[in-house]
Amino acid sequence: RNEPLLSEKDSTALDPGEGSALPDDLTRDSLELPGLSEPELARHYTRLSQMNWSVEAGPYPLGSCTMKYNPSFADAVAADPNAAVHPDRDPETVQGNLELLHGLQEYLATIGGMDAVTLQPPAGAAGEFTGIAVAKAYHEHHGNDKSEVIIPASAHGTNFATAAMAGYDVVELPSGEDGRVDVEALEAAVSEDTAALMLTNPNTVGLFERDITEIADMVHDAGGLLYYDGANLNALLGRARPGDMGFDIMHYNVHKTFATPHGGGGPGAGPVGVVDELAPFLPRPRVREARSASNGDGERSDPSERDADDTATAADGGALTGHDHDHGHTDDAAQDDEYELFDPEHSIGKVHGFSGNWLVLIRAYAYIRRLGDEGLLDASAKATLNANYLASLLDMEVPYGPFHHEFAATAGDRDAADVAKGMLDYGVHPPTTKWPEMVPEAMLTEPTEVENKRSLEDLANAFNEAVADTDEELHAAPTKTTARRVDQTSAARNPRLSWHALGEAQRASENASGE
Amino acid sequence: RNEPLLSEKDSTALDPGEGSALPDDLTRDSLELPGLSEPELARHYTRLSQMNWSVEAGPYPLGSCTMKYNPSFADAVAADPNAAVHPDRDPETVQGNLELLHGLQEYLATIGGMDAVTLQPPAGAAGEFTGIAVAKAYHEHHGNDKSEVIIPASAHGTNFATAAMAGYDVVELPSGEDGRVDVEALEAAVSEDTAALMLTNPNTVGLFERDITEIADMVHDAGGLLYYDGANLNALLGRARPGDMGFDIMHYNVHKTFATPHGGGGPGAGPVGVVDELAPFLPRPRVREARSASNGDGERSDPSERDADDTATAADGGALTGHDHDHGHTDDAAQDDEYELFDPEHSIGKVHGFSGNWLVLIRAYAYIRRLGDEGLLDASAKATLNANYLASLLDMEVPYGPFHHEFAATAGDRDAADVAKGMLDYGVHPPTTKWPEMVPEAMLTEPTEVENKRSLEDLANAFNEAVADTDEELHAAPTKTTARRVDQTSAARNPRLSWHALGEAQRASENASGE
Amino acid sequence: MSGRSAGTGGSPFAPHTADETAAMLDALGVDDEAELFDIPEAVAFDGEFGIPQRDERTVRADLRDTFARNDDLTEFLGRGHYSHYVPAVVDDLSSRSEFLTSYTQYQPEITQGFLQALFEYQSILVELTGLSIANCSMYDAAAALAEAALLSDRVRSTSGSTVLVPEDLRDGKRGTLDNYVDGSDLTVETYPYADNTADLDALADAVDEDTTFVYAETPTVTGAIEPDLAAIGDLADEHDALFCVGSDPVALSLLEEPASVGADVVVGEAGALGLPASYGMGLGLFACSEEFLRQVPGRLVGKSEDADDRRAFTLTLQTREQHIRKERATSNICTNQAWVALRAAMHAAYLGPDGLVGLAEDCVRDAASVAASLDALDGVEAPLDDRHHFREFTVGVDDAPGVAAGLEERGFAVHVLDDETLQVCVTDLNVDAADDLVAAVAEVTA
Amino acid sequence: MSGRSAGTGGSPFAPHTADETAAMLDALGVDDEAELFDIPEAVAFDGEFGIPQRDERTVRADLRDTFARNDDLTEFLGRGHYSHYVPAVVDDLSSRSEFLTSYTQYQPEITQGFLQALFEYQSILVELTGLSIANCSMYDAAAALAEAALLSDRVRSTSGSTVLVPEDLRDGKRGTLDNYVDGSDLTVETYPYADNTADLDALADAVDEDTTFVYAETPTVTGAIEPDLAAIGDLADEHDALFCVGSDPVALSLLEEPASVGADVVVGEAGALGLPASYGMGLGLFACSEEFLRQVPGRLVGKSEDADDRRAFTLTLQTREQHIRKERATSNICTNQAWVALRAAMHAAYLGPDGLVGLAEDCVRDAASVAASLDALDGVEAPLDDRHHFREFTVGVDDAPGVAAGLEERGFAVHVLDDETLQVCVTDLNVDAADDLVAAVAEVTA
Repeated sequence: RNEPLLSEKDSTALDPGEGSALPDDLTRDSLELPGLSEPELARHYTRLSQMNWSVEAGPYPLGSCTMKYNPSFADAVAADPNAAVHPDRDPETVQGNLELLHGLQEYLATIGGMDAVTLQPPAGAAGEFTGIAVAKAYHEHHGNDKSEVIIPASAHGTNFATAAMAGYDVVELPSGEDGRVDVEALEAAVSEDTAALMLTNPNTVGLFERDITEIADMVHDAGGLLYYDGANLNALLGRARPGDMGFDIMHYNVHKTFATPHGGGGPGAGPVGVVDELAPFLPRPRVREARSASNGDGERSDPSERDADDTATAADGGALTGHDHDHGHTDDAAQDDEYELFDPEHSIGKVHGFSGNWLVLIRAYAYIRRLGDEGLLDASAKATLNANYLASLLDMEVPYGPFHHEFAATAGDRDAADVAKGMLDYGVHPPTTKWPEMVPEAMLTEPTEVENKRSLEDLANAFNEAVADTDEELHAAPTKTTARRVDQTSAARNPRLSWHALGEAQRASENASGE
Repeated sequence: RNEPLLSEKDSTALDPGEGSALPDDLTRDSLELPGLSEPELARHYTRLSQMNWSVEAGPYPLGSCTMKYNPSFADAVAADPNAAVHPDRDPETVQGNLELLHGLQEYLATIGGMDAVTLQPPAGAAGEFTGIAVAKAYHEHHGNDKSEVIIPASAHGTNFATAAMAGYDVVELPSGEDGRVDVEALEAAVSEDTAALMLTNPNTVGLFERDITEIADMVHDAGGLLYYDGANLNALLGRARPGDMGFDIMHYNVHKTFATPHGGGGPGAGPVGVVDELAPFLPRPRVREARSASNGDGERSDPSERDADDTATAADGGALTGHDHDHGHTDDAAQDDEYELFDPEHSIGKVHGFSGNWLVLIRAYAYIRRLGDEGLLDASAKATLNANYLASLLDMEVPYGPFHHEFAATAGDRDAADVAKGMLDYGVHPPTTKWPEMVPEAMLTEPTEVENKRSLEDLANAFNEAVADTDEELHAAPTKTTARRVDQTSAARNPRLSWHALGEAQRASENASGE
Repeated sequence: MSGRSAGTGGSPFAPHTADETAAMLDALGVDDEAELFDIPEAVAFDGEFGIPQRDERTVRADLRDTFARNDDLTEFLGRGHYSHYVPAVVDDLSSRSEFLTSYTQYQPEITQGFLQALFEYQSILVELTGLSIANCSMYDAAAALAEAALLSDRVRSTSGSTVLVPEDLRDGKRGTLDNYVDGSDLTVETYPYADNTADLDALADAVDEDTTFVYAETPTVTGAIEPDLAAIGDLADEHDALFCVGSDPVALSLLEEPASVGADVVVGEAGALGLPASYGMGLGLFACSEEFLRQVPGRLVGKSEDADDRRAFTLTLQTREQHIRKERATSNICTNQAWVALRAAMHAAYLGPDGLVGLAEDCVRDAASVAASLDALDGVEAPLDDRHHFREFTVGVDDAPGVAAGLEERGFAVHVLDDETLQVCVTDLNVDAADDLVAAVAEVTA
Repeated sequence: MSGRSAGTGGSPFAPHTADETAAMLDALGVDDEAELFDIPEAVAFDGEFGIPQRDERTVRADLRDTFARNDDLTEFLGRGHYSHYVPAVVDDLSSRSEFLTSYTQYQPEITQGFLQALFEYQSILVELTGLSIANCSMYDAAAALAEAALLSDRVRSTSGSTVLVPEDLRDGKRGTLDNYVDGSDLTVETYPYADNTADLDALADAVDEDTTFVYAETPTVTGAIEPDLAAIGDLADEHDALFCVGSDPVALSLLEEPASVGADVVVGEAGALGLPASYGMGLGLFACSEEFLRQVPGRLVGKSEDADDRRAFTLTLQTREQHIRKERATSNICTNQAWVALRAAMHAAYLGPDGLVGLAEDCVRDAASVAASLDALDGVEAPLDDRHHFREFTVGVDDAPGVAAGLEERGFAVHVLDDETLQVCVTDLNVDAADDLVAAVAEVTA
């Protein structure tokens, strides 16, 4: 049974201008929308929810997506009415918000081995864009003439799109035979034009880039920067830090690493960390302890005042080497620490209208405080254990290893997308399919740390059963889902993107047949 | 797919005494229970929830159960952390709680046409018991020797059980041919032994007891009391009040009338209203405005002080006639009104360890404030409209009328319980079946006001399709539900009431087949 | 406002558009809904309640103001209503509308989820009590005790009719018990406490052939752990009386299993799990031995099979219940506390046996530690007995009401038992403030 | 703590028992998880973060304390971030884990629910804007505007590269726009405002053959309703520039439909529905005319059929997106604000057209009424223009920072625009306090 559209449940047309305090020429003549009573609304969305997979429904092993369990308490924290404030509040009156943001900046810097963090980017891709924009601003500030960003072929699509959006030419780097960066190919690609190399590590088939130090040197020697895509950070929590590997810039995907809910496609948050040299270019404003607090002089710094911490070490535009940024991290803000906003000296400006996705940042902060060192270290341990255990149970080849939190199995002579559809009938969500392309018919699988042994075994069973199905069976799959195989071609060929596009007759007949 | 039991997901045994601060002889030697991680817990209960019907899933037309939509805002109100207080708090420090309880007492008194209300009974049946206990105390106080409670055959089972529990003999009253109280039969039944007549009105087939005034006089003349079972109050909201009909005692089912969630079987609340004469017998404590506030003398009354309001009119034990209790109801407590607890003079004592189901009472109060006069009046209007419209669409006979918010259709030569199982396959919840017995193969149906026209038509379709199915089809039904027909006989013949009773072997094999 | 959407006028939860209402009235051949009512004029209500309709924002704001009138005190209160930290996931999961807005499971084919959850709740209580049957809940500990006494009336093997309870029984329990047994032949009598637990000698004197039911609590209302429960059980057994133990699931996870000391019935407040402070709202625990199966009050969920021979659950033995057996039912209970039971089971499963025992152990250690701190103050004695304690204990001071008032001013709530006795309850929710409490007591008693 | 239950040590959200971990390690032939990692020693981290593990009760208590540091002010703040009352049912339904914890709908067969909800969201925006395409969301109004400018770069029919925006554009929007276009050939220029809306003459001078995109807002950042949007559209049209209108769904329900005044693109803050005050978190509205279908940034849900020929929804036209098209994608956006869009659609459906228009009408009337009350005060002028207003307006005073500080002391927050100008925003959430605000302004300015 389909659930009727809102518009099939009610459609009320009216003339908004009628009786308006506004003159006729400022108001519209008609508005036709559904309006549902609360009981109808509750049933509509309850039924829609029942047609939707979620982390609380079962395994969600989408490779590179890190669909972890989202703890309830973090939602409760984010619902605190005292946190529901307007962004234009006088900073002195929202010290609670600033304390949290400052604390999260510190946590993320420590976890990533970075020196300074902005929390403004509202998603991972926005974080990438912010990071590349910071790199660009840095190069421009130092008169470096750079035109290219190097990206491994196996990288996330956002890397390419981001580099292009920032105005860079993309240089695609083929993978080496071992699935990692081909250092010789990189050497050939790196040049004076290289603005940055974007990498994720472990890479998208779960392999650690063993030559990372050499890679970093190579890029730095050419005057380029190293960008770390945080998508796979969950694998390294507490074990290795991008800053220590030579990365200059990184973004964090808080939903992937710090268990904020994905919400069916956002809101996310993509904080960006950088080394000292790049801190002056971060978006404005950032949060710092109030100078009055540290100076003890009772005066607040002017936000435009030069921020010594963030600019002092940006001495020259030369190669960035020898980072040493182990923080003496203080976990707990004293209750009376005061915080203020400030604009980094050479800030790129804004990447969000206000301060990003606040309700998401709260949850990330709460999660990190909940887990602490022990929990973070165990998360990467169990994520990697789970991926390896699951792979060991599969009747499928996994061409590359040793992998960490995710692996790309190959469906061999089967179509990976079809195998995924077959898996749906076993009550699990399938992995990411047909990507990365270095693995033929790839099934990129990341169970995360939240599955237990039995759940992994059930999941392995779904893989093995589906991959053993005949092509005919797979083509007919799924059969036990809310919808059977959805025709994507017709959707794209004849786009119907609103109920207005369905047409009255079509709407009526489909509604009737849908029930 | 069955969801495994908690015990099948984990079972951890330990020795609680080990390392305890208590001596060995005070501690147990072993404890074996499941312990789940939060992600597992979330999936377990999410999956269980997916196997459960609810008001937000669709129509729930259980006659006499009044399964209304439960508004979300009332849940939000009840979750206020300031309301989460301990019952032994000094009343002066929980004036918010007392203000709400006092306000709800007033609302309920006004809506029912009663003079005084206790909120302590934790469910409808507990309210019945409280009401009959009050009647008994009243009779005993006045030296009335009473031994019988008269109850119509069509009454709720709780009425009979309550009267028996209070130590009364039950006199069952057959229905008249018109489905209402047979006044002649009542005349025959009423005697000096009559402690009370328990009635619901409209009765359990939705008919108003047209002779209610005559009935009340008859009972009162014999020195008996009239008890109103509030199960069907939703039909009368704003249109008639039990107090005006001559009832002396009533209980309110807040989930049925004031939309508090039923929770799969509670918590409920069964406030009891009484006329002035009975107020001194209500459970202790009740809430009233502080005497200091009304006296202006700055002194709080001692709780044991005689309460004039509640005792003054209890002058004698004679027949109770000529009630006139239209309140000059003040809706809004002034912010600085103060409230206190007091013990009614001849209180029957306690019917709950503390003050009843507080979180439920909050929701009822919020609901009444939300609806106001207009909303309450419309609720009874639409509840009755819906029942009549639905009945008009059915291919089934409805022997008695005119009915209000509910009606008893007859399944005729079909088994009503089987028809109900057949309806399950049409995506609706069936009505109450085989009750009341005055209607053969009764399907007692109460759609409530929250269904719309289309939903009623869908529901009618389910009735009509199911009742037209063959016996074979009905016996095989349901087929589209989580479980198919459940064997109730075997459950009762061989009771297995805990996972301990399932046995290891059985548990293991069932778990395997269940997946 | 027209349309289905929430506006003013009428019930916001009746979805009818004006057009739909008109069409429905038309189909019924009436002009308005009032014509459908069959209310004699003499009893028709034509007044008004005087309750204005309010939008939900206003109601929420009003009630926020109302509750803000409650003073913000840190509560060290117990005596039968306990607050432990309830994890957020319990709120989230139990609030799912499939649980919260469902009815009693009379159609098992579409209520397997709740039925299984209640079966699991029963099972957890079976493990904790050691008895083989637990029902799906009573209203609260008071009702559970009262129903247990009535059970003894139905199953008693003695000719007697005396229910023996502690003299220190909390008033709410005693009052409820008195009312419940008022319609039976039972009479309630008390046995004395010594040192805040049963005076065994006096109890031995009190138990006789008239005794049909002996009730003992551990921990008692003042938090003392009964030192020799088995001896009480023996006394009951010797006189063929039912032995009923009162406790709660946190305490039961650590204290000796009632079944092992001869308990026939266990009652108590299961809302110690799953339920935050809620002004006394409870969850009645009721478990008993198998021999009383057909006399149990309340609902029972049993395991069965469906037509495909798959495991399925159902309400069972309903012939005990009022909707079938009417005046011969084992209780008049209908709606119970199912949703609270669901929450308690969730909380138990979240804690697991380790977590439960750990929490219980904290209840012992924290009470002892706070008592010791108080006892160290001049003019303060705690506890006032030689027992082990669970969560709470009595405190002797010169002027208990005065001390309590002083504590209230300083933001703390404690029990006042009499002019010279306070009671203090320590749980995971207030233990962090215990040092502050002790300091405040020191200040007030200085 | 052993077992699966939440204890200390390790991740509380990794369910492994010690036995299970051991069995899994054994199956893999390693002794512990560390052996599975392939991290060169040179880059291994052997330090500590210094973050202690805390139980959830402590984290909640700590953060409650943190947020309690925020002053409790009644906010009369807007300027792009608006708070209307969001009904509780929106919180309840959107919090269902099936929505909140799901991923992007790459497997439509098991995500029909969210897909349909997003299709409905798109449809509501199509109706409100009059344009035929709306995507499933951008991050916020700033990103939506910036993406619209980039769209004009991709589809422009002029040789020019100038993006024209109001000089009064809110800084966050302007700053984001500047960054987004930095990698393109576009340059951003401004046109002046007169009387808080577009100076049409100056705009006419500013628009030329170099112009590829003209952006106008209604209401503007100071709440003024643009009096002649069509004239701006005409100017853009005459020069073959895209005309982009900025607004929000509440305003759009009452104000003239952008499509009817020639808008090619509509952007804005759709979080005016469904989202309470959240420190600037938003929901970017993005709608455009059909001709740009294959150049739209972000996700689109389309209607299709399943193998049984039943209606089904799916993400569509994904070849525009980065995961397919990489550097030639229409945007780098991946995760957007789907869950906020879900909430906005719920809120819209709850209000219905009547409720939406009623709310919008209140935004006009309440702003006018509060402005009049302020204007009546000595030394206060409001509004500072001759426009109609929506929610907010400017207020002239002698010493704006001083007045704002005085208001802050009295519990109110308003915007300070410059030394002599405040801005006040009135919605259903603060209108009840408007009289108090006016009284406070009177007091402060007296």
